[in-house]
Amino acid sequence: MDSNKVKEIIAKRVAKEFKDGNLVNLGIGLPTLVANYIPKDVEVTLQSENGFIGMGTAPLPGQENPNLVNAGSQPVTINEGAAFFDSSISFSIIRGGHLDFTVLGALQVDEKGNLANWMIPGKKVPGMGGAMDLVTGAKKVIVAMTHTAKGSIKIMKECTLPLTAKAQVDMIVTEMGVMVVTDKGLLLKEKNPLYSIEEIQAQTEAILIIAEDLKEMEI
Amino acid sequence: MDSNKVKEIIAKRVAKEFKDGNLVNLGIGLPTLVANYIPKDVEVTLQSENGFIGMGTAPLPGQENPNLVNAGSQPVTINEGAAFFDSSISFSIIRGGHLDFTVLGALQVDEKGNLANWMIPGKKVPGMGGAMDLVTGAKKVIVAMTHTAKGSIKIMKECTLPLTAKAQVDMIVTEMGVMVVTDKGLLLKEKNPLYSIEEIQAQTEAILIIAEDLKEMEI
Amino acid sequence: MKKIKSVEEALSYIKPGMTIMVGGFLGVGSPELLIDAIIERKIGDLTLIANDTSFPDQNYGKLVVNKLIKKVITSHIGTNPESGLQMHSGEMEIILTPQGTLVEQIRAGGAGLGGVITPTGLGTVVEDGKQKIEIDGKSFLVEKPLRADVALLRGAKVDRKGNICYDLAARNFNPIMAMAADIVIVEADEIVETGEIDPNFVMTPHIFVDVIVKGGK
Amino acid sequence: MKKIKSVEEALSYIKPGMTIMVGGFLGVGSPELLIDAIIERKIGDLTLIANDTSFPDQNYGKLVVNKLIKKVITSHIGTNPESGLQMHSGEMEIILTPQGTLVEQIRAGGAGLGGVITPTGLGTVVEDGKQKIEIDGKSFLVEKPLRADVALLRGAKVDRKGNICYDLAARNFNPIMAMAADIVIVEADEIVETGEIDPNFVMTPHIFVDVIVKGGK
Repeated sequence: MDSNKVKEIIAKRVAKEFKDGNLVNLGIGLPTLVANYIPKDVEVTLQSENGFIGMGTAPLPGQENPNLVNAGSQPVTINEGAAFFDSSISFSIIRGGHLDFTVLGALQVDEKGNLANWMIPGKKVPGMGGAMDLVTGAKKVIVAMTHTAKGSIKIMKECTLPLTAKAQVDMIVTEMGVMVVTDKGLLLKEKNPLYSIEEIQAQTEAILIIAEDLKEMEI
Repeated sequence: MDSNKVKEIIAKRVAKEFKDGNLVNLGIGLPTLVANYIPKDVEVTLQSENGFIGMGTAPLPGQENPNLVNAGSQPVTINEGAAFFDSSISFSIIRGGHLDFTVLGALQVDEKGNLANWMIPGKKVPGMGGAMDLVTGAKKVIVAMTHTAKGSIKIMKECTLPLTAKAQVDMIVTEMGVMVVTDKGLLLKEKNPLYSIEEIQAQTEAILIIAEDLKEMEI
Repeated sequence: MKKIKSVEEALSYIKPGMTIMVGGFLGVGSPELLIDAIIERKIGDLTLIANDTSFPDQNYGKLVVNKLIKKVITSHIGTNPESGLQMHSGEMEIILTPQGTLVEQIRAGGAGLGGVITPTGLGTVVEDGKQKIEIDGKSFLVEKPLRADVALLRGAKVDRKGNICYDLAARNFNPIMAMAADIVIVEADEIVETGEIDPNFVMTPHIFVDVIVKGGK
Repeated sequence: MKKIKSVEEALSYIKPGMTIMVGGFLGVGSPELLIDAIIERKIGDLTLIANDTSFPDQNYGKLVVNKLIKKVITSHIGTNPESGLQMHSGEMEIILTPQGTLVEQIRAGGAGLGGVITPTGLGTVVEDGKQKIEIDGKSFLVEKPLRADVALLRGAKVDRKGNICYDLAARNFNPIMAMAADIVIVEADEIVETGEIDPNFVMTPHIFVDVIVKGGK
């Protein structure tokens, strides 16, 4: 599948989770795209962990303000009713359970809801930034990512990379399907009609429990 | 001595401790009077624990603002360069060591620097308000009070009332003298010329150590 | 997301037996209409978290006088003699807490912190029954987070989305309590259109606010 | 109490081997002139406390590239490859800390709290070697307060007394660091007369600020 199409399927599906009035933090990269698919009639407030709520779209060229950027340093705009605050308030919002959703990518995620997305020992150690607080504090944690990393498996029985947080992930959305973390393991609730259950399982280390009312994803 | 004269002696003496640029919190009652005696060439910023710095004098009658009061609910004014903040910042200032002085009254104070000023068991339990934080956090704690309470002794070997804080008092200023808390006990550094050392000691339970260079207070 | 509601609608969130936080410092910066409405409806058995118990005839001080409070967590009751009387008679439980500890406990409740590590109260009755911790050879008290079912705030200027600006010393506990309750109701001296408050100067971001009531000022 | 000083005078407070805090988030809201002056004078062996290590060619990121930093306490180094290289070569020690923990540690340092009790980092390498505490049956990490010898801030509007207003997302760590250092130096985009900033909207009260330097913006 075309990589832009993959991203679109994932972002579109994640956006359906949000309800009117929700406060949401979207991670850098793929999760950022989710903003483009939030239905017009659902009012969602976006938080940027560098210190504001009410983040809008990218500015028109030439209208960038160096003091108005997202947590990835990209210029953004704000919507009416936005508010700025310092980092201690920003993380009080995040850790204090005031965020309805955090959406972020993963290097690995497992059937217990463990998440690894901040370092590969000996290779890449960017640091956790705000990810550990986001995953620990948000009411619902959605991992939004491609199902595999160029074929190598990311949805594990147990993460092998250093964890970002233990047992905090609620839902995994990939281009292949939607999985929910349950006490019994990963429940496949929706699947992409282009793939069979067997094909999805073959790309997944964790054993998928198939929902009785398994639905098809919109693609 | 006239009670107003007593208060004046104490307030005037306390005010001499402040240096240019100091941040000071003055307790309700007698300590409030200290503000009247700060030398014009010494710039002192007053903090009010209900949430601002730059507290000024009482307003002219008719110019009171209900949202501009001190921690004792009395109308005040602000000076140029004042700043308002919430109670968490107010007590970050207080507990974080940003206050140069806190000046407060006492029911009892002892030779170890222990202070009791918030309750009399079975009689009066107003609560500690901000006093415990002030005494714990300020760089220097000055007790400003009449030497006795209508004859009953307040400067003790050891406080018998419930403590506000342990070993935090640095200096005691009364109408009889100025005492400093040292490792060896209370050092009488200045005395009111109207009283003999024996007279002061007679009104004090703690044994006073007399400074070699004992000075006379301005009265 | 229409947040502006009548006092009647706002009061529907407050039930007997609940824990309420009320902003203000000796009644300055406290919601007048909401408190009067609680008294009118006699919603009782409440736990009150507030800096003080104000004065007998003012604001949340009246909740005490009307015997609607079973328990208070506060730093000061000295300005309301009724608090002392009800404490001694056993009608009202009073937990006295240093003011700086109280505001940090509320902040911790709102900020997802497990507690507060403070030197304040060491060597006093405040430490009775509490956990202590040693950090780098120094002792501290561990104080637990505080949260409420409902927080009742007073704002000077509030926009339709719920962004709040406070005025002068009326700010005090309000912005901290805004973070630490399941339902946050603000009584606004003035309600303005969204966009009228400079985003740089919002003191309580709208995401903390559930209900806005127009105050009487 | 004249606080406005030249860059030269301001730099006299910063000595080799000191711990410095620098405000900013990936360099947004960071003092440009002060950083460049440190590099020019080659004041090294510094411990840096900052949210990140910025970019190699930007602001405090250049301190790393110029090898003036022996240790960093930060939440993110991914945007400055030089940080990773110096970490792997052992030239620079890096303490990686979750961003929300980092800002609370700095706040605790400034607010006189003994530490931070947080759930963040539990079950991860972040908890290695750290004290844990159980409160009401739940486990938390205890993280220590952080302070610095000098904090270097960037303000948008600063009055002659030192009251600061920040602009938009340039606020970030600045007001928190303002409380947690022995000497606080702010680089001001604009210096205004005392009284020009509305006392309601001061973001950092002047009592935290020791030195004001006029920025180049």
